[in-house]
Amino acid sequence: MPEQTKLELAIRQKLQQKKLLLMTHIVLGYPSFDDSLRVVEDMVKAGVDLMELQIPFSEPMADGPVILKANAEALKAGATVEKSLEIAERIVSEFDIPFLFMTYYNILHTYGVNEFVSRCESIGIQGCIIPDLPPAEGLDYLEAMQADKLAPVHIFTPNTPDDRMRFLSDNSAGFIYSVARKGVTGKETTFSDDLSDYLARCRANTTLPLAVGFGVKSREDIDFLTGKADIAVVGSETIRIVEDQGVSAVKGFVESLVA
Amino acid sequence: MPEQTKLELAIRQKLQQKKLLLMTHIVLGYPSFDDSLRVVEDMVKAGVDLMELQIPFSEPMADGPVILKANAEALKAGATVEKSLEIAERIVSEFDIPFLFMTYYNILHTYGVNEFVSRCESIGIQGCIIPDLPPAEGLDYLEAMQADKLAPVHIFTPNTPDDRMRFLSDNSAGFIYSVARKGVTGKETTFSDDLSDYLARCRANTTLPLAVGFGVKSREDIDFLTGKADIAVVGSETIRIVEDQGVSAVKGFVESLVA
Amino acid sequence: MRNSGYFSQFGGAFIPEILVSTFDELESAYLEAKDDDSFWKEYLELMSTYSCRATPITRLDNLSEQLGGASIYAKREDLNHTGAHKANNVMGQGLLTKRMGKTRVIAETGAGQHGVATATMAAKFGFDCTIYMGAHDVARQRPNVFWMEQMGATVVAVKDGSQTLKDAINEAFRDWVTNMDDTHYVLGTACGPHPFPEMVSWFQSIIGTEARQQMLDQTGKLPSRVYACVGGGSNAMGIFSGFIDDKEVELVGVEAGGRGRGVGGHAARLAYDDATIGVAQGYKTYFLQDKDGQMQDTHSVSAGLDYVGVSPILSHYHETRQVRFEAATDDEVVEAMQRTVRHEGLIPALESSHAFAQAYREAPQMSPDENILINMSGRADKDIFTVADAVDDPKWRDFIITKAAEYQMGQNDKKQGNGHA
Amino acid sequence: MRNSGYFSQFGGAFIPEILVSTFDELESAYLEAKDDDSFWKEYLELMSTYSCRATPITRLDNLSEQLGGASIYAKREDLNHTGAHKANNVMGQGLLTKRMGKTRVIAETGAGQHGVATATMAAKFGFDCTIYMGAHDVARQRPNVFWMEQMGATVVAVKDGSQTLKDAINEAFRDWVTNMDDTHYVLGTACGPHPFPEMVSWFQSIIGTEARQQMLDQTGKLPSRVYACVGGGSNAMGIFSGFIDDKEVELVGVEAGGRGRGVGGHAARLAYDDATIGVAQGYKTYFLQDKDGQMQDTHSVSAGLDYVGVSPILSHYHETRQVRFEAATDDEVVEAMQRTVRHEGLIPALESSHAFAQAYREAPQMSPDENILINMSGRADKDIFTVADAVDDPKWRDFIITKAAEYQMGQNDKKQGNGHA
Ligand SMILES: Cc1ncc(COP(=O)(O)O)c(C=O)c1O
Ligand SMILES: Cc1ncc(COP(=O)(O)O)c(C=O)c1O
Repeated sequence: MPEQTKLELAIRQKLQQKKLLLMTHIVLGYPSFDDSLRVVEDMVKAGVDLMELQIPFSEPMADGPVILKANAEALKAGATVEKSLEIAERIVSEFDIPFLFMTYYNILHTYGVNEFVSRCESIGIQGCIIPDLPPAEGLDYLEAMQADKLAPVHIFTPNTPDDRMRFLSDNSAGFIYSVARKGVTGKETTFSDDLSDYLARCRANTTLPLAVGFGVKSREDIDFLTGKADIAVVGSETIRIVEDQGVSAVKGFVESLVA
Repeated sequence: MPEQTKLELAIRQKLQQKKLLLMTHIVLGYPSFDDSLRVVEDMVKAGVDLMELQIPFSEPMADGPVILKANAEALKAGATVEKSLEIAERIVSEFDIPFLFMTYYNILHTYGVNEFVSRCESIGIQGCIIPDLPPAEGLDYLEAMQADKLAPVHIFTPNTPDDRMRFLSDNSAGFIYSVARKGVTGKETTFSDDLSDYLARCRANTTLPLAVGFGVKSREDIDFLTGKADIAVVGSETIRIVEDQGVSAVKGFVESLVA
Repeated sequence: MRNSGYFSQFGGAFIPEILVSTFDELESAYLEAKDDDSFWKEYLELMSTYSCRATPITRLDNLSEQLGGASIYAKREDLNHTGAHKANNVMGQGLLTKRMGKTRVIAETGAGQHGVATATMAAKFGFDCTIYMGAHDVARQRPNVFWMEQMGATVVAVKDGSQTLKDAINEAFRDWVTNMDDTHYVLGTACGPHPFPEMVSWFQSIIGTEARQQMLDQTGKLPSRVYACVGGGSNAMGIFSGFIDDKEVELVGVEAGGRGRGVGGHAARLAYDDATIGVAQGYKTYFLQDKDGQMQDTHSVSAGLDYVGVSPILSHYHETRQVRFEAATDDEVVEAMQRTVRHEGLIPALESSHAFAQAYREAPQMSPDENILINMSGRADKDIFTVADAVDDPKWRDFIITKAAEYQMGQNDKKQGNGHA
Repeated sequence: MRNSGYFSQFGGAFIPEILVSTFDELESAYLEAKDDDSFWKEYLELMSTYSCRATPITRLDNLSEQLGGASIYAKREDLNHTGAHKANNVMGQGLLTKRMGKTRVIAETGAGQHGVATATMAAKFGFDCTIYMGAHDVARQRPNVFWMEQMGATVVAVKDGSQTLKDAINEAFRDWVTNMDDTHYVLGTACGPHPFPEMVSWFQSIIGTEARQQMLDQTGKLPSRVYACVGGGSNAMGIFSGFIDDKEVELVGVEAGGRGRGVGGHAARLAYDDATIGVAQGYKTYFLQDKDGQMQDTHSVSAGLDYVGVSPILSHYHETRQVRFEAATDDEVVEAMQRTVRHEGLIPALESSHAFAQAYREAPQMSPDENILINMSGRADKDIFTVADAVDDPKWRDFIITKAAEYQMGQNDKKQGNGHA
């Protein structure tokens, strides 16, 4: 991925103003497409810098219980890929921050990888996170993304050796998504010295901006990450808040993080 | 069994007066010892010539459902071997026909074979039918019976070959108990030509009087046997009558047979 | 005058006269088969293609280590087709039935294991089949009844006496005395009139013959002790027969200690002092009987050991001291079963678990270079109703209650004419 | 860039990044084991002492005659310890787990067969064990859950998605991505990311290797056709692997036809036209999915075949036409099971009965000097709840209702402080 993508540019520009950006995550169609729209609006108003829009899939193997359930409920409520793409198009046109798709490979495979990537491009989606698609399995995808100058984001984990990090980085664009611990989304992470060492290792193995996710959910977590990463990712926690306190509570939560 | 027993003598005497004697069967202690006494009295009054008194046993393998149940009920009501012997003693002393014990070998074995036979002798019982004791297993028993001049009665069946009949006859006294068909007590028998042939074969293989049992229950059966056998045995049918119509009905039934 | 089938004072054939020629025929057929090498060859062939003989011996690695002392091995009769050693006897008698030209088999069953084995054999050989089973046992052991019926057998619930195994045996004899011409009675254990104890032991000797060779092959020597549970005695006779001439091998028969000593609470005829010598069900042996010779109620957590009598050959070995008899109580047995499941992944039948319990008690006192061998006569997974009750599993009870509610709903649905999706 | 484990276009390893090094480790361990003759020797030794390999082949004498045409043989995987071919895979992966120095295993299970096998292996090897099972299946398959728990396994009821097998697989992966350091995921069939399809097939190839030799030994020639049911595909891969190079042997995979064609009513991915190529659960194959790629509900009377995907190697053989795929409907399957029980005394699992159903359909059209071989992948006696429902036995329902009433009474007794006698 030699060229700098629009996504990376946008991130680097924002980083001029803020030391740590905030990326949030929603599942399209959960609890409904109207709610998705409203949550995005609230998040953007509250100051979120970029967002992952997850297209629901029936077998989200890398997701924990919260996102898993959101996927299932969205599908039960009638979410389809086409509807997800349409709402994404509307979101992208209405709100002026970078958006990425997060979904599983079968969604792309079934849609047609090239067609899916073209559609991203035409919608204005700037990158994709496909957690069950290692570069070795995703040559078509990588080529299509590169052709359209979109950002394929790959994941670093505490289990990833240095050479594999470099390999992943070479196949990525936009930023690197670094997971703070083992396990699925939505579980506790201890923000510790070990984590600092790990993040330093991530930094050493990529020149791309570094996003850190899995378990970020408070002002303290954000403070901890400041200086060690470029983007803090808040995933399950916002969905948990929608679930527990309703769509309207999201704004306050996000504001508490960026305050 | 060289010597003629008291039992055989008594039978032969009665046969001077009647062409076919009648032997009935009761289970001691069923439904109660008092009832046993009363049934014996009724039967003797009705003209029965000799009787089998069954000492109840928990595993009456050669008996059919009716007698089986009578055994079980007698035991449940508290029948013991001692009580059976005592009631037998009373019966023998009060009624002037020959009585035999019918029981299974374990009763003798547990009591002591010699002791049991002596007790029969002292009570005045004239013979025993032990359906699970073939001569080969009952040497002690045969010796003790012979010593006390009591009659060990053995059984002929349609399956018994001629030589075995002769062997059984040689080890018997009093009479031979010939079963009219395969199976356990209390089931239907067809009184037919086959049966006549079989009874002729029985006759040819023993010089002892011939009793025929299993399934005799009507005046017609009695008529059929007259001339072919010396004793008709009515077993389960009287017990069935006690069960269905009560103790008091037995007399009428027996009278209908001897009429 | 024939007087055969005695082992010291035990055994004999106390049979109704009508069965005498049937037993003569059976004895001849058995003796001829025994003399005919091709019969045993055919038997071995059948057992190795229809069941999976030779069954292996398995070392209990974890428990040998945990308990210390002797190394523990199990002879895996649980791997037999139909799940127990009962298959050995039943298939052998099936071949004999064919040889005698009979077309129908009958059998008694207690737990249902022998009934299932016989029904299976009948399906395989194309015989008609009737199984006698105490009404109590029919009610308790529906899974086995279900399979017998699926195999085409008629299962008769015997409502006489204590409605358990001994009553089923009596009833089978009652059938036999009527239908001996075309029917063979497949007695399920090494009891009953001669030649059954000897004949059943012969078929079961396949266990001991294999096991002795396997111990030599796998450990280089004979085991110090061999354990088997004792119901009627067939699995014990089967494995003991392989070692009976080996003076250095101690044979241990383990009976059902139930709730402990005292008539009515157990089924230990030889290990406890509650049994006396008697004659019933056609043979002479130790029975749990009262002073009059009436058979008494017995109790065991395992239906297969819950029987008043015991093989006359084992009574003989008891007198000659060739076999030592012990008893394991219900509690010890359930514990031994759970331990074996938990630490070895083996599921011994509750019957077999008696042998395991005794072995676990003795192994720690033995030397680490000794080996002991347990006959794992069967597997417990078919007895889940009994086992779940024995271990008192509340989730199982909830499951059954829920299932019952579904069935009751379903019946209502059907009454209303709705099928289920 | 590694890109391995493909069979034509099928297979691959579509795994979360966090598992990449775990899969690398697994692949290396597998390849080393495969190169190391002593590993396979140890495996054979284990299978012949802990289970009863070689399992026999049995000629179905009665049905061969009744149906006319080809002689029918069955490979008896039902005789394995724990009652199915699943044991082969699980014991092999157990040895591999030990080799990798891991101390905990996890597994998914549908019917419970693979869960029981894994829990058994864990008890034997001394591993901690967690089994993931759809909540629906936990409710339906309590007997298997009971045994898993007795073995010491933790059974987790998965309440996500359709609450069946595929959801259990997802959940097992979620455990694995957290605990990969000490944990091996014992996948139960020839599916999932590379190297699972290949590795599971390797362990199961023990079936085909044995069966080929046994057919030659017992019949003097190769069978004309070999039948196996296809859930994930492991038993089919196991037996087919023995004959895949024999051009004259036709291989027939039989899928769950359920209630017949049409998405949602069956689980036939290759025999019917309702599946399309997709990627899920870490691999690429035919899936029963909608136009968006969302997995669809499947249906089969047999829980073990009720799965959305199928082994990528079988998808490959489907394309190369090395295997012919057929489907048998629920009704045909229950009929085939009952016929096998009734006439052969064999109790094939409902899964295995799919293969029997297809063989019975084809045998009469074949020549009497041809032989056919069915892989009898497991026995049904543990699935009595399912089978009794499948054959709709009213006595079974009555039994459960009575048993439930007893439990409810017993609970009242206990509440009142009375023990039971
Ligand atoms: C598994 C098992 N073991 C043992 C027995 C006891 O019988 P025997 O003493 O004849 O081996 C039974 C009887 O049902 C049984 O099923
Ligand atoms: C007895 C039996 N056969 C077959 C299967 C299907 O699995 P596979 O296709 O992997 O052999 C199962 C799965 O549980 C099973 O239990």
